[in-house]
Amino acid sequence: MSAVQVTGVSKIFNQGTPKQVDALIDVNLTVEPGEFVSLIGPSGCGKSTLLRLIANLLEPTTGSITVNGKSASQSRLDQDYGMAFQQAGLFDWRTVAKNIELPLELKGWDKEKRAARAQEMLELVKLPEFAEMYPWQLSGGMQQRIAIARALAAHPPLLLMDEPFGALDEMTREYMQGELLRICAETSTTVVFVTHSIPEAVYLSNRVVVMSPRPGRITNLIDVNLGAKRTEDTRAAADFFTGITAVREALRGTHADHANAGAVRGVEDR
Amino acid sequence: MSAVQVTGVSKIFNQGTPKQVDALIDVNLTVEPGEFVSLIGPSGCGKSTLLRLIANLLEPTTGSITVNGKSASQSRLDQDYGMAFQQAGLFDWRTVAKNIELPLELKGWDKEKRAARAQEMLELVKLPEFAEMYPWQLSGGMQQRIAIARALAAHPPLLLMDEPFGALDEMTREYMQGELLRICAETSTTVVFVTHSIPEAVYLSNRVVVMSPRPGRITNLIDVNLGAKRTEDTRAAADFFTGITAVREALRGTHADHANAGAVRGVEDR
Amino acid sequence: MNRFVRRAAYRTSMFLLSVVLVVALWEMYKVVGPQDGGKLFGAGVLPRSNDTAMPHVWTMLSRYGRPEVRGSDKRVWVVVLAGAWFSFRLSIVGFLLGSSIGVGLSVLMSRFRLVERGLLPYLVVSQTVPLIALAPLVALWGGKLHIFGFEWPRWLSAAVLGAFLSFFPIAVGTLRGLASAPAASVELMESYAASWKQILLKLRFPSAIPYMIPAFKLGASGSVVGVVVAEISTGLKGGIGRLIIEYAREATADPAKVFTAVFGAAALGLTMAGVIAISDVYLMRNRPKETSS
Amino acid sequence: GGSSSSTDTTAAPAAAEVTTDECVTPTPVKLQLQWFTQAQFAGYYAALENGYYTDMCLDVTILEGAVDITPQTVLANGEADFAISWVSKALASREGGANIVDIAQVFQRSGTLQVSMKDSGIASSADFKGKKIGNWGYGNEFEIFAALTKAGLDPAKDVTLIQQQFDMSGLLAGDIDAGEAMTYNEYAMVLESINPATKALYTADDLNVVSYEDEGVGMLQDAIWADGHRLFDADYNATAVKFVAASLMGWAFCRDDAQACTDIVVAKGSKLGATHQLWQMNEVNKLIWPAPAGVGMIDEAAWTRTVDLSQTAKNLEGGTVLTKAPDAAAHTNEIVTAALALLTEMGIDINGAAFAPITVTLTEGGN
Amino acid sequence: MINANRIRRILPPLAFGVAFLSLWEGVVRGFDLKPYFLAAPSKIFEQFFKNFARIWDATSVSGSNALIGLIAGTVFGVAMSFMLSRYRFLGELVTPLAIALNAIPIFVLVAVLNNMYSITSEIPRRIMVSLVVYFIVLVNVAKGLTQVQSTHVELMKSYAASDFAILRKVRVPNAVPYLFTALKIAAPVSVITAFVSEYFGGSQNGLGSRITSNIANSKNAAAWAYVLGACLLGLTFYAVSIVLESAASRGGVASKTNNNK
Ligand SMILES: Nc1ncnc2c1ncn2[C@@H]1O[C@H](COP(=O)(O)OP(=O)(O)OP(=O)(O)O)[C@@H](O)[C@H]1O
Ligand SMILES: Nc1ncnc2c1ncn2[C@@H]1O[C@H](COP(=O)(O)OP(=O)(O)OP(=O)(O)O)[C@@H](O)[C@H]1O
Ligand SMILES: [Mg+2]
Ligand SMILES: [Mg+2]
Repeated sequence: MSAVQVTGVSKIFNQGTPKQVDALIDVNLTVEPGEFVSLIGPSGCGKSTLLRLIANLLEPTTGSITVNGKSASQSRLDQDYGMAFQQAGLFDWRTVAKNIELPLELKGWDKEKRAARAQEMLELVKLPEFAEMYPWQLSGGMQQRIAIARALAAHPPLLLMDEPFGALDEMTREYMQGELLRICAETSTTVVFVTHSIPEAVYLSNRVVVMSPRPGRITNLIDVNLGAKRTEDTRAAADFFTGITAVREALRGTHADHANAGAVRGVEDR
Repeated sequence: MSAVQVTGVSKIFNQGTPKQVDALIDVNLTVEPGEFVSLIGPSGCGKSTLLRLIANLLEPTTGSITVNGKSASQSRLDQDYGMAFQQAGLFDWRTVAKNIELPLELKGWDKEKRAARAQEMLELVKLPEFAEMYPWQLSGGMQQRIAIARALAAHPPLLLMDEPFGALDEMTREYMQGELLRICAETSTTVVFVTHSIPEAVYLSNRVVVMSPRPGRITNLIDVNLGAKRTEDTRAAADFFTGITAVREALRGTHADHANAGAVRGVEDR
Repeated sequence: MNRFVRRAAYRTSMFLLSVVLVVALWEMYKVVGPQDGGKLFGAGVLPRSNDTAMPHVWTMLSRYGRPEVRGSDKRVWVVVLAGAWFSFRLSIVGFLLGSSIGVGLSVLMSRFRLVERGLLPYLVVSQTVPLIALAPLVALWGGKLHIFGFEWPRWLSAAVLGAFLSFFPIAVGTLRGLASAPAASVELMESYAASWKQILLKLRFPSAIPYMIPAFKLGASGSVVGVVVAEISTGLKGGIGRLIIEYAREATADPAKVFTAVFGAAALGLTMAGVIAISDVYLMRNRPKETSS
Repeated sequence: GGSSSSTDTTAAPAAAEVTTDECVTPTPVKLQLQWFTQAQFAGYYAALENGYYTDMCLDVTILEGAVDITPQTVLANGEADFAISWVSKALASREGGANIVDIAQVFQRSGTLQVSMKDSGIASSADFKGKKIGNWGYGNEFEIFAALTKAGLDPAKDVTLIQQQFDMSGLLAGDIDAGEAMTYNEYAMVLESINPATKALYTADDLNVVSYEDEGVGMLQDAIWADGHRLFDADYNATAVKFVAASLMGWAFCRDDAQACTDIVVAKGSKLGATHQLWQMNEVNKLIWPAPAGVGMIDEAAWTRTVDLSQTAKNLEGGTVLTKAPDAAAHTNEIVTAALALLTEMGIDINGAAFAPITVTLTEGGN
Repeated sequence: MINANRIRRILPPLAFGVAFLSLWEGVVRGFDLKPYFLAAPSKIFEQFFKNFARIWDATSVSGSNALIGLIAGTVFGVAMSFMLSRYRFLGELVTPLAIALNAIPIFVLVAVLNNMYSITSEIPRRIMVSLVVYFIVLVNVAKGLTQVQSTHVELMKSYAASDFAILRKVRVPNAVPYLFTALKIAAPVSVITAFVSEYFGGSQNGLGSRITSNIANSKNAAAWAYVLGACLLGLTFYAVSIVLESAASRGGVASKTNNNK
C-alpha cells in the first residue's frame, strides 16, 4: 500500500467564472512509505495546491487521492499527517512545549502523556531546554525546528511540508536539512516536501517531482541516487552535482519565458 | 588606484558598555576596479557592517577606508556608489521611473535629464515599458531589477549590494544573477556583494571573501576561476562545483557550533 | 473598478439595511416596552417607551418638515442643515488647526528624541483635561487676543477646542508613521547624502501616510466632538451643538425636535468622516491595495 | 489683561455729568446676557430695536449667554462693558477678585419657584426633607440652599439635589419631587404640558408652588453690572448712565406693550414659542413693576437680605456663597439715579404705579 | 542602584513639567492675573489638598460611572464581536453601522437618554460610556478574531479541529492584544464621556458638575482642583490599561495563561 496515491487529479479554482484558474491538470503521483519526495517548479505551478489536496484542505475538482489506503478526508480526521509551512506558524501565546502539544490536545491526549511526548520531541530536535520559553524568544531556525517537532508530535506516518526552510539563511538551512533527514530516518516518516531550491530538493529527496505552470502539471520525475545516508560530504559529491544539473535541466524547460514572468502582478492575480 | 581600499579596519559597537560588540577586527581588503567581490559568512559575522563602512553609513572605530582614492565620506557625498538591499526597497508611492530618478533628484539633476536617464536604465534592465507603473504592480524579480537600475542610475563606479536576491525564489534568483553580471559587464562596474548563498557567491564573483564571527574577521579569500563570461552552462561546470566546495570548506571552519547558534534571541540582541 | 463599485454598493445597502433594522427595533420596543421604564435584574435599565421619551420615527422625520416655532417661516430641516453646515466649517477649521499642530509636533518629536521624551507624556495628560473646564477658559483668553489688529472671532474658540481634541491622535499617529520608514530606505537615502529635510519629505512623510490616515480619522471625529461641546459650553450660536440644547429645552412639549438636532450631529460626523475617506482614497490611489483592507 | 488691581475701591464713584451733545461716533458697548435670547432680556432688545441706545449715542451689541458663560467673568475680563447677572453669583465673583459693581437692579423681586405635583405634599421648604429637589445648577440654586438652611436642613444629607436638564421633564416624569422653575419660564413649560390624568394642560390647581420670595429667602436677581475700575473713568461712567437709562426705557416700553416686546424677542431668534414668550414677558414685568422707588433702584433691605443669605446658606460642599460681606463699592445707586433723572426729564414713567399684568393663555408646547 | 538610563528616561518629562508649572505660576504672579482669569498652580494644589475628601467623592462618582460603562461596553463589545465573527452576514450588517456611529459625536445622545430614563438615574451616563466603549471594542476585537494567520487556521484544519476549537485556540488568543489595544483607547475616552454626560443634568455629585458649578461661581482655583482630580482619574484609567496591555502582550498573555494552570 502506497503512502500517498494521487490519481488523475485536477484542481480548477473559480470554475466557470472569468477568474477561472486551472491550478492542476491530470496529476498522477505515487509516494511509497518512507519515501522523501520533493515538489519543485516555478511560482504558481501548483505545488502548494497539490500539497493542500493531499492534506484534504482542498477538494480535488476531479480525480481521487488516498493516503495510507484511506480517503484523504478520513486520514485528515485520523490525523494521519503532520504539516509544516514556510512560516513556522507557532502560536506566540503558547510556550514551546505547549505549541508542540497542540495537535495532541486536539486528539484528546491527557496531560502527562502530552508533556512526555513534547519533551521527547524537543529532544529529537535538540532543544530540550527551551520547553518553557516562548516562540518569539527563539531564533528563526529554532522556531522552524519547533514547528517540525509539532508536525511530528503525533507520530504521523506522513509529513507534508510547504517550503519550511524558505525563510532561513543558507547556512542554517543546510543544518536544518540535515536535522530533518535525521529525524525522518529515526521515525521512518514519509515526506512530501515543497521547495524552490534545487540543491535542497536534491539533497533531501529520493525523488524530485518537477512541475510546470499554466496549467499546473508534472513534467518530470527525477530519481536521486545519493543513497540512504546523507552527510555534509554528500554536498561535495559528484552525484549531488549531477542531480542538481538534472533538475535544473528539467526545470529550464518549464521556465522558458521567465524574463518577465509573473509580469504585472496587479493584472494577474486580481 | 584600487576601487576600494580597507586598511586595518575595526568596528566596535557600544564600546565600553556591557553591550559591546566587536563586529569587525582588523579587516584588510582591496577591491580592484571592475572586480566582483562577494562577502560570505555566517549570520552576525559583520558582512553588512563592512558594507556599511565602505558606504560611509558607519564610521570605522579604527583603520581607514578609501573609495576610488577618496575618503569614504567624500565618495558618499559625491554619490560614487550605488546601493541595493535584500528588500528591493522601492518607494510604493513613486512610479518605477520616479524611483529610478530618486538619486538623480537628490543630485539636483533637471527633469529632462532625469527622465532620459531613467528610460536608459529601464532599457538596461529590460523593463522599458514599465516606467509608469508602480513597484507593487511588478513581480519580486522585476522589483529587484528596478532597484538595481536605481543603484546604477547615477552611473556610480561602485555598486554595494547587501543580499539583494535573498527574497527571490531560486529560479528567479538565478535569472537575476545572470542579469546582474550582464549589466555590470556592460557598465564595467565594480561590485561588493553580500550573500548567504554559496553557489551565488561562486557564480558571480572574481573573489569570495569568507568571514567568521565573534569577532568578525576575514578568514579566507578564495579566487574563482570561471573566466570573465559566465552563462547558464557555467552552473553545470566542474570548476563551479569546485568553487562551491572550496567555499563550503572554508565556511565550515567558521561554523562549528551552529546547532544552537543565535541561541535565545531575546537574550542576544536586546 | 467594476468590482469596487459593486463592493461599495453592497456595503451601502448593508448599511441602509442595518439602519432600517435599528428603526424597526425602536418601533418594536415602543410596542412591547414599558411606558414608564422598567427594571431588569433589579436595575432600571429598560427605557421608557412613551412618546415623550421615545417618539415615533415618523414623528421625528415629519418634524423636519414643520416650522421651527409656530409662525416661523423656517422649517426645522433648514435650521438643522444650516447648523450642521456651520459646525462642519468650524470642525474643518479645528481639524486643519489640529492637524498642523499635530504634524508639526510629530516632526519635532521625530527629529529630537529629547522633545519626544519630554513632551509626549504631557500630550497624554492634556487629553485628560475635561473639555468642559477648558472651554470657558479658551473663550475667555481668546477674547483677550488682539495681535496686530487680529480680533479673535468667537467661533475661533470652538475651532480651537476642536483642534485640541484632534491634534493628539494626529501627533501620535504621524509620529509612528514617520518612524515606520524602513531602516533600509533611510540608509538608502543616506547613501545618497540626502539631508534630513529631504529624507523627511521624500521618504518619511510618504511612508507615514498609511499611519496618518487612521490618525486623521480619529482627529476628524475629535474635532467634531470638540466643536459641538464648545458650542454648548460657550454658547456659540448657529451650530448644531447649540441647537441641541435649544431643542432639548423643549423636550417636554416637543420631544421629536431634539432628535432632529441629534441626527444633524450624526450627519455632521459622517460628513467629516466622508471627507477623510475621500482623501484616503485619493492619497492611497497609487499604493498597494492589500494594505487598505 | 485681567490684571486690574482692586485696591482702590472703598466706595463707587459718583455718576458723571451726562451731556447730550450731537452724536458723532456712537460709543461701542457690549452687553453680556446670562442665557439665551428670551423675554427675560426683552428690555435690552427693545431698547436696541427701538433705537433708544442709538439715541443715547451708544452702539450696543448684545452677547447671548450659554451653559458655561459666566457673565460677570466676561465683564471682569473686559470682554463686555456691562453684564446681566444675579446678585449673589456676581458677588461671589467679586469676592474672587472681579471688580464689578451693581449699577441697576432691574428685577426687584425673585422669580424662583419650587414646583411640585399637588399630591407630593410639598407646601413649604420645610417639606423638602427627604425629597428629590431639582435645580439648575450654575449658581442658580442659592435660594434653594437658603430655604433649606432656613428650614434647618442640610443640603448634602437631608435632600437629594438633582440638576435638571434644560426642561421640566424630570418633574413631569416623576423623577424629581420638586423642580426649580422661574415664574417666567419653566413654570410655564409645565403649564404647557398635557396632564396624562386629565388629558388637558396642567393647571395651577394641579401643582404646589413654593415661592422663595414668599418664603423670605428671595435673592436679588437680574441686575446690570459694570466694571468698578472703569467707573472712575468719566467716559465710561457717562456711558453707564446712558446705557442704564436707555435699557430702563426699553423695560418701560415692554411694560406698556408686552406683545410688541415679545415680537421683538421672537424676531431676534429665540427658539421658544410665541405664547411662551408672551407669558415670560408678562411675568418678567411683574418682577420689575411697579417700582415705587424708581425702576432699577437697589433696595437696601433686599440687598442686605441677599448678602446675609449668601453668607449663611450652606451649599452642597458645606460652604457658603460668600465668606464675608461685600464692601460698599459692590453696589451703587448713583448711576441709576442719574439715569432716572434723564428719563424723568424725557417724561417717562419710571414707577409704573398703574402697571397691571395682562392675562396670557398658554397653549400646548408654548407655540 | 539608580541607573543612568532610567534617569535619562525620567529627566526630560520631569524637567518639562517643572518648567511648565513654574512658567504658569510665574505668569500668574508676574502679571498679577486674577484667579477668575487663570488660577496659579500653587492655589490649585492648595485647593486640591484642602478639598481632597470632596474631590475624592466626586471622582469616585464619575469614576464609577466611567468604570461601569467601560466594563459593560467591553463585555457587550466582546460578545458582539464573537457573534460577528461567527455569522458573517451579521458582521457585514453591523460593522458599517459601528464605523458610522464611531464617527459621530455620540455624547449628544445623553440629552435623549436622560428623557428615556430618569434624570435622577446614573444609567444614561453609564449607557453613554458603554456605547462609546462598545464600538471601540467591537471594531478592534472583531478585527482580532478574523485577522488570524491563515497558516494557523490551516494548521488547525489539518488537525481536524472543529470551528469551536479554532475559535478557542486561535481566534480568541489572537484577539487578546486587540482587546487591550481597544481598552487603551477606550479607557481615557470613557472618563471624558462620563464628564460630558454630566453636562445635561442629573445628580450633582460628579466631577463634571463640580467643575462647571465652581466655574459658574468664579471659584476657578477650586474648579481646577477638581480638574486635577479629573486628570488624575483619566491618567489612572490610561495607566491601568497600559499595564494591562503590556501584561497581555505576547509573553504576558502566555505567562498569564501559565499562571492560571
Ligand atoms: N484559493 C485560490 N483561489 C484561486 N486561485 C488560487 C487559489 N489558490 C491558488 N490559486 C492559484 O492556483 C495557482 C497555483 O497556486 P499554488 O499556490 O499552488 O502555486 P505554488 O506552486 O505553490 O506557487 P509558489 O511557489 O508561489 O508558492 C496559482 O495561479 C494561484 O494563483
Ligand atoms: N548598530 C548596531 N549596534 C550594535 N550592534 C550592532 C549594530 N549593527 C550590527 N551590530 C552587531 O554587529 C555584528 C555584525 O552585524 P552585521 O549586521 O554586520 O552581520 P551580518 O554578517 O550582516 O549578519 P547577517 O547575515 O545576519 O545579515 C552582529 O553581532 C550585530 O549584532
Ligand atoms: Mg506555494
Ligand atoms: Mg547583514
